[in-house]
Amino acid sequence: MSVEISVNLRKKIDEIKKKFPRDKSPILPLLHAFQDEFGYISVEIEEEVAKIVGVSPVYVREVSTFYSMFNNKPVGKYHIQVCGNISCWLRGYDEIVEYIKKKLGIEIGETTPDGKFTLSRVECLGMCDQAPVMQINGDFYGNLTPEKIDEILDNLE
Amino acid sequence: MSVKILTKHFHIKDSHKIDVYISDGGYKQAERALKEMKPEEILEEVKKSNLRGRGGAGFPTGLKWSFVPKDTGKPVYLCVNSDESEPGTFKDRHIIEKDPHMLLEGIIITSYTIGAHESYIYIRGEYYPQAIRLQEAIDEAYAKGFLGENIFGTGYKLDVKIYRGAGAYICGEETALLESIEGKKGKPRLKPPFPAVVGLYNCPTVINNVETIANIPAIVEKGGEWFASLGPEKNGGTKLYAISGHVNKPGVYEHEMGYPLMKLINEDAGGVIDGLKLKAVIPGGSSVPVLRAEECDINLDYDSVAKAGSMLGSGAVIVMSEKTCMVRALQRLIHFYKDESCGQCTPCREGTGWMLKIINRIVSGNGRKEDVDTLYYIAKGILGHTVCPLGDAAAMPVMSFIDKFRDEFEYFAINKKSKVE
Amino acid sequence: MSEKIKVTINGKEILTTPDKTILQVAEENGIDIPHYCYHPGLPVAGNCRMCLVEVEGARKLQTACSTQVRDGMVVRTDTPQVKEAVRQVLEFMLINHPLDCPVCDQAGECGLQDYYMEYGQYDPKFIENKNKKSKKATPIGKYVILDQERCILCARCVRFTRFITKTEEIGIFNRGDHSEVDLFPGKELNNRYTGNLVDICPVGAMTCRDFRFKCRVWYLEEFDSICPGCSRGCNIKIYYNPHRPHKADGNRVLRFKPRFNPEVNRYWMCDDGRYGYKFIDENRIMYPLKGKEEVYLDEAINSFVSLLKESIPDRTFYLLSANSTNEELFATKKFFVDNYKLENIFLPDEDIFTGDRDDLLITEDKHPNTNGVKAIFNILYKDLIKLDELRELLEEKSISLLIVNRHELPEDVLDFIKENGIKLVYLGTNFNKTSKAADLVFPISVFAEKEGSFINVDKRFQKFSSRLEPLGVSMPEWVLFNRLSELMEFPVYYSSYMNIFKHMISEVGAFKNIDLNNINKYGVLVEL
Amino acid sequence: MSEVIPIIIKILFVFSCFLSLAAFLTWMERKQSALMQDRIGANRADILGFRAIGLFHIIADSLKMFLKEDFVPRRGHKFLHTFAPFISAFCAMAVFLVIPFGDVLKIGDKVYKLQIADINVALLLLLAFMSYGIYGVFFAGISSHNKYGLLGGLRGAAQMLSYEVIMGISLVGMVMISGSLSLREIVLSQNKLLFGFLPAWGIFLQPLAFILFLTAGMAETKRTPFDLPEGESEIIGYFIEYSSMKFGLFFLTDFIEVIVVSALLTVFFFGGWNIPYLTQSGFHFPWGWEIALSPIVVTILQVVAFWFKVFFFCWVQLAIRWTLPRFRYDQLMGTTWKMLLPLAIFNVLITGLFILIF
Amino acid sequence: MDKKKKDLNTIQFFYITEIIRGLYITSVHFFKNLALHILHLFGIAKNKKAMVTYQYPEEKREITRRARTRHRIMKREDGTPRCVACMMCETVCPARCIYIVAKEVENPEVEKAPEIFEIDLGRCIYCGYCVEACPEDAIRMDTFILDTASYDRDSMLLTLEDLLNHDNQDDLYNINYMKK
Repeated sequence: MSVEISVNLRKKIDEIKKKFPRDKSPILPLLHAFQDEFGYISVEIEEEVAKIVGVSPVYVREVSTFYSMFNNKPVGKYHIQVCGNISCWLRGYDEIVEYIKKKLGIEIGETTPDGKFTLSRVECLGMCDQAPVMQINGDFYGNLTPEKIDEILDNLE
Repeated sequence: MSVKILTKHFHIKDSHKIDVYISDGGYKQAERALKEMKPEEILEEVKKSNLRGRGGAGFPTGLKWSFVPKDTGKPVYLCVNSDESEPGTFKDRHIIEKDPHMLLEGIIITSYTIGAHESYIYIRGEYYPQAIRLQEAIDEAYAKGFLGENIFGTGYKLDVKIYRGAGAYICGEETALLESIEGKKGKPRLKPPFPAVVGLYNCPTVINNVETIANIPAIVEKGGEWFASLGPEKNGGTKLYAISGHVNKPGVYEHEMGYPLMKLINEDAGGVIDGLKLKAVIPGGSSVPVLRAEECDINLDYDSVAKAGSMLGSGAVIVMSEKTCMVRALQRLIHFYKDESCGQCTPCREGTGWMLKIINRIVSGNGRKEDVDTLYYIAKGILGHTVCPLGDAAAMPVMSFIDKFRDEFEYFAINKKSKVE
Repeated sequence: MSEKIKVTINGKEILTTPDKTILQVAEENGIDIPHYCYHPGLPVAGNCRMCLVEVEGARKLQTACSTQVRDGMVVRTDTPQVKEAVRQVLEFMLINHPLDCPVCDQAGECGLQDYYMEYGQYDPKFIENKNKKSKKATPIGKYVILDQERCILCARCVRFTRFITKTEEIGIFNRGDHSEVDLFPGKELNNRYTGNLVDICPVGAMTCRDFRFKCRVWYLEEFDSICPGCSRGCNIKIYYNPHRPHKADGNRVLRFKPRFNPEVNRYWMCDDGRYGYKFIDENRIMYPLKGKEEVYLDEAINSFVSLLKESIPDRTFYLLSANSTNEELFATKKFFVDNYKLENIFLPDEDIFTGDRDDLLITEDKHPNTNGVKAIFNILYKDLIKLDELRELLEEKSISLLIVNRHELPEDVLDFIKENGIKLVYLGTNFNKTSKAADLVFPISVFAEKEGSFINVDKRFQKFSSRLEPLGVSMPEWVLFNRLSELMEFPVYYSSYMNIFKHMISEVGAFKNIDLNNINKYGVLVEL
Repeated sequence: MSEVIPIIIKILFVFSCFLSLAAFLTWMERKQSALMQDRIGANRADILGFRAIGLFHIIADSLKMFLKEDFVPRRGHKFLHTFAPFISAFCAMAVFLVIPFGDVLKIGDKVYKLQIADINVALLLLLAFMSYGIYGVFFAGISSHNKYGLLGGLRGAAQMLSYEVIMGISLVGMVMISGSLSLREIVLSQNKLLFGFLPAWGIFLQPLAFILFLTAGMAETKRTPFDLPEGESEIIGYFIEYSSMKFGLFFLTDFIEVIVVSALLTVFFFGGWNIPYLTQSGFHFPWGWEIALSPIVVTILQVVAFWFKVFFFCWVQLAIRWTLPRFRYDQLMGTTWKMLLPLAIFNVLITGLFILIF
Repeated sequence: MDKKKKDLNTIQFFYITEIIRGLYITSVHFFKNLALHILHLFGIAKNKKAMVTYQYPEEKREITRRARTRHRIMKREDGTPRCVACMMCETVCPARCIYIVAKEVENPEVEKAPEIFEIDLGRCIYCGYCVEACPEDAIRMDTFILDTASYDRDSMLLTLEDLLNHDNQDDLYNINYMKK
């Protein structure tokens, strides 16, 4: 199974290769680009990236499994990442995550059956001043309350 | 009001736009430095300023720059560490969001000083909107000719590139950061050799925190002595204090070095929420030893905090009220370190996992009294035996939490419930 | 690096050179510093943290494997802090290591076991569940089995594939305590040095599929030898099982392992050589055969003598083997060339120049002693005969007696021999088609059963010894020629191996710079 | 011819008696030791489930002896090795030629002495044969090509030679009293009463000689406490390389010697066939009672008495064997030469003195 | 010699009295036992024991539960031997009476099992080291089978099948010993 690379992605790849020409530096940006395109990093993508960078696929897999932001399994359309670190926990992480779990009917690490939401717990997102925080596909949502979560998730739906 | 260096543009609308920045006197210092000053002069100013690294370790910046060997024939790199992942820390985000050009100006001056023609800003992967904003700022600077070939017509060349991380706390460690930029796993390197000699792509490299670099234009503008005069001895300038946790107004506050902790909590942050009593404070990001309420009467500079038995770290103050269960709080922290351990060296890899298993067991009500000692024992086994400081960072909170709140841990282990809840 | 510096380790002053690490200096001076990730043949990683030592002036304990020595450095490896640190690191290593030593093939030569006895935390504190990993005893290549749970992530294997074979198959995936050594999904180890991974793995994470479960390592005994797999002449250790013959179907030799020789193979050897040991015990010719029947040695030798006497030297043909040791070749030369006046003595080119070679160790010539034949018989490569042309040669010279040493003759030659009634004498170690067609077969002992020497592709003269008894009545060739000499009433007689060896190095010109009393353990370069 | 038949009958009788007694002793030794040690002893051999308190072991043993492999050590001396047990057995058996087991048997007008051969130098013959026995032991030891065998043989030879001396000298007293070397005469000399009531047996006349002879006799048989040539727990002795019936002969010799010593004790010190107060016409007790018996009954009683005494001393010897521990070798030799020899000579002197006085 | 030997007094020095004393003791045993045996033959005084020994095959001596008796190999719940062929017992055995040949097992949790596991009872000295050494508690010496005598050496060789042929986990003391 080979990976189909769209024109847009091809352009991005060329850009990255130009920007970071040395060593294996392109691996991370490329993985970001592929994840943006495909939602997760599959084994095929890793091989593709290795081919682009010109290294053994083992390197790419090492990197893609090492960094927590790269999903090695398919995730839902919206990847809800709730910060569970100390500042957010002090400000009520427990209630927030319980509420989301109940609302979506899934546990942490699971995807809703319709493939829309994936819920995961992450470590500090660097938004401690707005704790508790969550990030959905790159966008931050701070000072969460159950009502606010309702609003956010409903808007996504 | 005290002196503002880093936050002086924060109140201006659209402060992140280059036009706003230039109109407020931006890029003047870079231009002056490139045109009028020699690198040695700048280095001298920085050394005089007593500017210490704002990333956490507090290493004198001027000294660090001076380690870069001259005439090796290899390019020199500047890496700006914006992998701000320490729980409780969010000051760099504020700078990038609100004043990215100050950072860029600092980068230009620093690169010029150390002779770098290529600079990387390593920004953590989660800061996606911030990365976009920074990229916009860089593009603006390129358009104005402040970056690229022939800056300010001096013939000096500098490229600034953003490199996005992908979610690894360890990449905040300078050598792990370099590994990450090289496209590898963020596993810290053995030191020596230090990155100032063998760094990115085996070339001499300077790695500085965003806040450190952002201070540079002001130092160049007003001189190192002025900067040094702002704080107590050996602690120059102002500091961004990021306060979070059980306070009414969490956020970033800039003060001179040596600002009293209680004042920060009670005045700037508006006191502990719900009028509760203060229980404990972590004064410098999650990895430093915790302070009990009665120990909090200190000034926030590197040496004073160290004297109190903790560390200023990144200046991220996490406040915990009397309702906080310290066992659960430590569970959060250990979970974090277990999650973020890179797995390279044994004590940290295995020790953090083991500590988490024990504290999870205590919290789930299956604890034994000996477990508290075991936790302490493991932390001691990690401390100082690892490649990078993450091991120490994981061990220190555990040891300090148990040192200072042992009764709470033992109560939980024996009675299977929290003492405060 | 002639510059000498002074280092103090545990109060012992040592003069050394500054290009070394503390660990190397300590090891050279017999001070044991425990380590896992450090391997002298690999780059330093410094991740196991076992080799922590106290360096005076340093704030923290330093890793001995990565810290270079400086002049005046004071190192201690025996302080309570160091001992405590090592003990705790070892304990960390063991908490997720499964307790399946009973099953593990590494048991007995396992770094964890060894160090646990010395530094172990005999009062374990770990009571949690161990981490489970995804691969438990999964084959990852033709010769290697991977057990991730036993892995202590020293990354020796990763570095081996990256820096030695440069095939880069292995990586460490995931992070933290879920890190695991693995191959890329769907790939398998496809280099020719995989056996080394088993050697360098300090624990039982990588074990050998070939050796697996055959025998416990503590039953094995070892002796030094030279690999006969190709003309590289890798230094090896032969592990044999002398006391428990019920294991491994009674085979004596169970594995080869590389032996350090900085001039030849360093720490490594290839899989072809390593797993090419089976001919030592399998399919061996143990007794002389006359026709198809086993006969007493005396009878066979008498028959050989009468064959030699019947045939005149001009009509006798001898095919040399480059598997023979120098001493055997020398005896052959003495017997056939000097005394029997044989001229038709040749070395066939069989599989020399097959093109199968690489930059690390493997050479094209799959015989260990082609250079030995060159040295003793002064044969050049261009003089080699081709086995395909053997038939014409036999016809041309109207040969009546063909003596073959170990070669497999082509079918047409065998047919030709049958048709023309040429007598075929076979000297060899193992049965093959030629031995089955031969009129007279003599059992020759394999290299592991005799003393001798080979000259490798780089003209390095290397001696080897043996601790195995020859199977059956098999014997070194020189012993056979000795017996023949006696019956043929030729003058030369060798009473012992040393006897023939001394005679050889004094008589063969190429060996003139070999000092009898002091043969370097890494071999001697000879001039050809 | 008519001379020969009675002798053959006597030979058959004597030999069947002591050979079956020897065989019986092999069983008795085990049973006796078992009883002394609170065990039950040999009782496993059975015929059709019938065990007969272990008596079948005698048969089983002899069968085993005959059926086992006859073995000569590879570098041993084949002839001597084969010959040695025969010397031993022969010398032991030959002693019975001269031992009187009864007085005389009168059938009609014929009078038969109940003794195979009444030789007037019987004692010398007896001592000579017992000395020849050493050859058997010594040959066995040196022909085995075994260091333990050799050691056993040497020990045996030294021990037997030493005790031979004591044995001879201890009997001199009795010879002096009876004034004859013929055993028959010696027995007859004891057939009277001392002080009117005490039988004039050797034991009363020569108590010291009795002890000396008993000791020397037991040493001659090489049994515990004098079993140094064999010493099961240390060297297994001169017959270590023997198997099958050759070993059997040594084994049997052992018991025959026990019987020989018992017989000699009986003859020399316990009045041989004598029963106190029994004369040819019947019992004549000193206090006046009389029981008249026909001569044939008296003869039978005497023969039975002889064999009973022999049996009793066999029992005593076995009992001593299972009571005492083994001597050390230096103790053994020291006892002979330093204690027993002076005592024996002293005994001869005292006896001489008494004879001179009375 | 640490302890000085007790000097013999004059009477003891002549030895005769001591011999007689010894003979007296042994003779008392002899006659008492002889009498008792004879009485027993007639069924009298059976309660008085004439001997301290046991008539082994008919009578059995009481043994304790911890006695080391013939070996067995424990089974897993699925009936396979618990042994993983680690060769510990084979290594530690001072009599070298254990012969193990290992084989691979499909199940990666087990990995290794004995293909041949033989104990040569003819060589075994019942020292119990194998039980001590076993890390899997696979070999035990608690079958309470004592009568392992045999007419030839081959039948003294216990195979894996023999060793596994037992009632798992049950009270073998009662099954094999007490009920006989």
